[in-house]
Amino acid sequence: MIESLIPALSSYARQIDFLITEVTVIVGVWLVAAEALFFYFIFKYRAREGHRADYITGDEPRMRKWLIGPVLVVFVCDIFLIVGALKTWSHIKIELPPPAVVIKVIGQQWAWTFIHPGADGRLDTADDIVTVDELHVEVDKVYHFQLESRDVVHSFSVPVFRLKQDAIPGRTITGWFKAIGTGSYDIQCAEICGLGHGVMAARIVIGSAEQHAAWIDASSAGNTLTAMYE
Amino acid sequence: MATGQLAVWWVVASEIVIFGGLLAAYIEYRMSHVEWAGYAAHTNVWAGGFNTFVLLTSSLAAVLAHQAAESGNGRKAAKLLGLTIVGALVFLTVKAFEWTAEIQAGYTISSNGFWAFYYTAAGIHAAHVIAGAIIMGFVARDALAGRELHRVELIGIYWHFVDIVWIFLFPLLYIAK
Amino acid sequence: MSEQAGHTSYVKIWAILLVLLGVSIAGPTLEIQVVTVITAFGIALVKAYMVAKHFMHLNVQPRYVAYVICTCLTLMVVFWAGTAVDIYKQEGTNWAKLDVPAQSSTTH
Amino acid sequence: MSEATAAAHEDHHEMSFWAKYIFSTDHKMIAKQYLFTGLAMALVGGFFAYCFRMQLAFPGMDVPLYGIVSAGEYNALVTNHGTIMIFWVAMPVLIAAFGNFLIPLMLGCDDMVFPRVNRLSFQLFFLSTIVLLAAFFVPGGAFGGAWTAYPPLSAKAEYSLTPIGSSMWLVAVALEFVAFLLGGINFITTTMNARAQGMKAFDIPVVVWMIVMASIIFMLSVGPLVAGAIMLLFDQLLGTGFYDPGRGGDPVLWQHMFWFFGHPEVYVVLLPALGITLEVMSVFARKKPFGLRIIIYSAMGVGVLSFVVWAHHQFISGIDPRMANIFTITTLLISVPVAEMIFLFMATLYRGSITLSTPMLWALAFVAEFMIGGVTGIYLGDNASDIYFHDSYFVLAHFHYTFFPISIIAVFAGLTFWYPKMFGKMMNETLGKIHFWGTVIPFNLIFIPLFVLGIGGQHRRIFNYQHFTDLSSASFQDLRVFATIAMLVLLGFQFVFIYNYLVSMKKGPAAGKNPWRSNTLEWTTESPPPHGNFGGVFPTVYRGPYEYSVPDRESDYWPQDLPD
Repeated sequence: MIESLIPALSSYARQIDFLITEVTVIVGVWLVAAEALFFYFIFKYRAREGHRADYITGDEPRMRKWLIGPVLVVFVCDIFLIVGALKTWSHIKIELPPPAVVIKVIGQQWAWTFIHPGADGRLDTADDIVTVDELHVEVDKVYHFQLESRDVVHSFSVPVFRLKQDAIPGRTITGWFKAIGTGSYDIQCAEICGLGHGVMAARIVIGSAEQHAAWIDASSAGNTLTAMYE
Repeated sequence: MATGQLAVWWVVASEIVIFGGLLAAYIEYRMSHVEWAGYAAHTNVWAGGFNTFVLLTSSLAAVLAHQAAESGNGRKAAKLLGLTIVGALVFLTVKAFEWTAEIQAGYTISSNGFWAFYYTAAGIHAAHVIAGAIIMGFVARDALAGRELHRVELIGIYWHFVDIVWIFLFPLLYIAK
Repeated sequence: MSEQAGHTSYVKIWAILLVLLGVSIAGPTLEIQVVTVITAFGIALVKAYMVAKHFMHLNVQPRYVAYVICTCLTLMVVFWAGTAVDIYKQEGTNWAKLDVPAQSSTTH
Repeated sequence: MSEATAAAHEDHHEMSFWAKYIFSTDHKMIAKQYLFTGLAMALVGGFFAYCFRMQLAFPGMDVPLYGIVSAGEYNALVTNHGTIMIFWVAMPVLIAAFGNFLIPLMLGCDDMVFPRVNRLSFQLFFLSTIVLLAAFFVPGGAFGGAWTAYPPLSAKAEYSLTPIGSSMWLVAVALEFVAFLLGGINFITTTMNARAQGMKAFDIPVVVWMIVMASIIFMLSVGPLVAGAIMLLFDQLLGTGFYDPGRGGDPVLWQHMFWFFGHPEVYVVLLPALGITLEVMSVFARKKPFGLRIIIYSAMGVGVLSFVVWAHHQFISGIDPRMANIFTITTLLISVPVAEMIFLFMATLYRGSITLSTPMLWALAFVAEFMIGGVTGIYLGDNASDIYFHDSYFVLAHFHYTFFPISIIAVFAGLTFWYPKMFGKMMNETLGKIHFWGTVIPFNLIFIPLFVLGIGGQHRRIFNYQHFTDLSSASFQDLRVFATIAMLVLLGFQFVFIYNYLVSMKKGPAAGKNPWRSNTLEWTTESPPPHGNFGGVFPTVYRGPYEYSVPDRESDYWPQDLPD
């Protein structure tokens, strides 16, 4: 249901979409049933001349089951939902798979700085590639990102990955993703961060192995930004 | 239960969560910053201890005032409340000297986290002491004329609460090093 | 309300409180962590309990007053427990706090 | 307003203007003061919404009555729209106005137990209103860091760029809290100690139960935030570092303090809305609420649970992911008591005799719409799907589907239901129904498109989506325009209500004591009630408030104060 509006390009995006569909089915059934019954009651029991309402308080023995019955079903549904939620959440936010590449993502008013490992594939070396508002990743590789903020709370959100994590000043927060398709998409700041929050847009460029290697070569040659950030 | 009493207890309840939130935050910060123990070493335990003694004594005066009011002795209640007010003034005076000395020594509210909490928590508490003392003045005035004697107990409950808050602030801010 | 709590008994409570105060000040001078914690905070709890019981007459108020107060304290424990993992810990699952000095100069 | 209040005091000794309107300690007058301040603020909040919706639909346009909406102004507008609608509309109208008006009348006493505290409460509230609005006219403009005011953005002027505005916002909110603490203590003690003779716990009308429970929840949850607000104010003004990670502080602490209050706050406004709805439903279905006690116990359950779910607002804001799992469990479990209440509300209609008068339409609309708000909350309480939906327009649409029913639909139900009692006149039913449909239909047309935008990945609080390649697509822009037009329609229909409300005060037919044939005590006195409410003879209560359609009685209602 979501992919019709926005592609699902990370390994866990489909899981989240599936979970959302699951929730939709469960609560959808409840909502439709409840609203239907509600409107049925409204039209069925309209006031009629010379007819008076029944005196029903819910304490009658035959009514007892309706006091608690339905809500027990809700409870069962909750258990079902909780299990699904916790499994997916743990997969995305708690158990990180070992990384092939580690990048740094730094938010500040009002731009994103991305530090990619250079040709040597390691971070914090001379050939790191620093870009602003443009993140380059390679498809089918597990990336870890170390998220930091230089000033206020930002939020690193890649809708096509179904990925979102706030950047908290004073903390390094590690997350992961694995792209499963190529292309170039929006990165948004999802936490209000002041005057320029509305223009704190960045792009993520997911390239095939060749494209990505080519980009590394191109940008390793005399990367002014790198110099600026050292 | 008397309406006034009930209201005061609800006031106390709402105050508990205010100070509770502040102290919960302080304890968490304190536990995560070992270096704060060093800053705390600069507080004046004797001033703090003396103030604790003053507040405990003023509480005694307040509860005796309540007892006097129970037995309808407005004059005595007013006198004892006056004693409590004196306690409040002594407490504030000691605080004033204490803070002056600390600020002169360069420990201001913006020095670091510990001193920020030190001045904030003690400051909010001092504000309650001042408010309590003022209200107590009015209650004492009425009591002297034998009016509104039940209020002696109400202000007493509030005052004991202020006392209890300090009972916790004292070890948290002064003793723990 | 507190006829059973006579004049003398209040003074007695007060005396006990002062003794406890003395202990709570003396305790830490031993420079032993455990002793400090017990004397400082254990005694603070005892003192608070005594003031609440005997001076605020919590013991003769209707039950629900004590319940309300306990609810407030419980809520503060809940608040503390819910926040401690983030505030008091230096690192947790996939996150760590940066050391303060390194961070102190990070304004644009 | 003046005719109305003159009417409210017609059979009462003449008082000076000041004594009557400004320094009155009469709970009915204070209720009206809260009500009209709240409704005025609702217009302000609505105007803000109009400004930023126009900017979103037609970026950069010169908005009529406002002008160009700059990025900074946009942030200030959304921030204060949220703040106003929750703290200056929902709270004062649902709790303070209805609480002040109904509690003494429904309990059968002459006034609140602390009338002067009550007056002080309103005066503080009014002061806070002035401070909040004045912030728009100070250098730097009003605060624009969202109603959650996360530091460091809210703590340092160099980040927020609103040096004075952010402090004024904080002071206004703090004053407002104090006002409601004072009011709440009044509600609780009055209900505990000033009930009419013979009124036992379950003879208290549900709306009073709900308002009192709400006051208690508010009082117990707001503490840490009050402390936190003082700390934040010191960060702003005195240069402390409570929330500054560079100096040993921690921004996440504020988030916890805020949401420890912020989530219970949702139920603080929800419970009174449910109470009002149930009163109206039971009167116009001529039925006793189905499982009355269970409804009240469920409300208590909601109140208790609401204290252990707060961090579901922070799933992705840097809290430990393992805690997120715990809070997901508690959050989804809170759906049980809420669903229970909704079910029992529905069951109340079963075999009833329903009259679709304007108040009843509002009440039924509340239940129908709130269900949508409730189920969409599951997506967000579920931490995994919240990763995607957090801070998107899905969240925005979800909580508008809860807050609009609460603070608009339920409020209209209450206003139209108790209008005869407040002003002694009946409102025009035709205009009332026009206003109803003109409000409820556009409401859905505004927020269903926003659900779609949220699912499409659009984030909140962005003043112009043209900067985002994927979001600037024509189809998305059409949805934004559609929502904005629907909102213009909704705002337009509110003038029908204002006209009906004001004109009926003069021209409406006289209401009489009990136009709805209702049981509760407020309907046993004059409309509007005289000063002192019951003219000296206070009612005695013989039965519960909802004895409708009792078999083998010729009249289908049975007032609480009628001896057997």
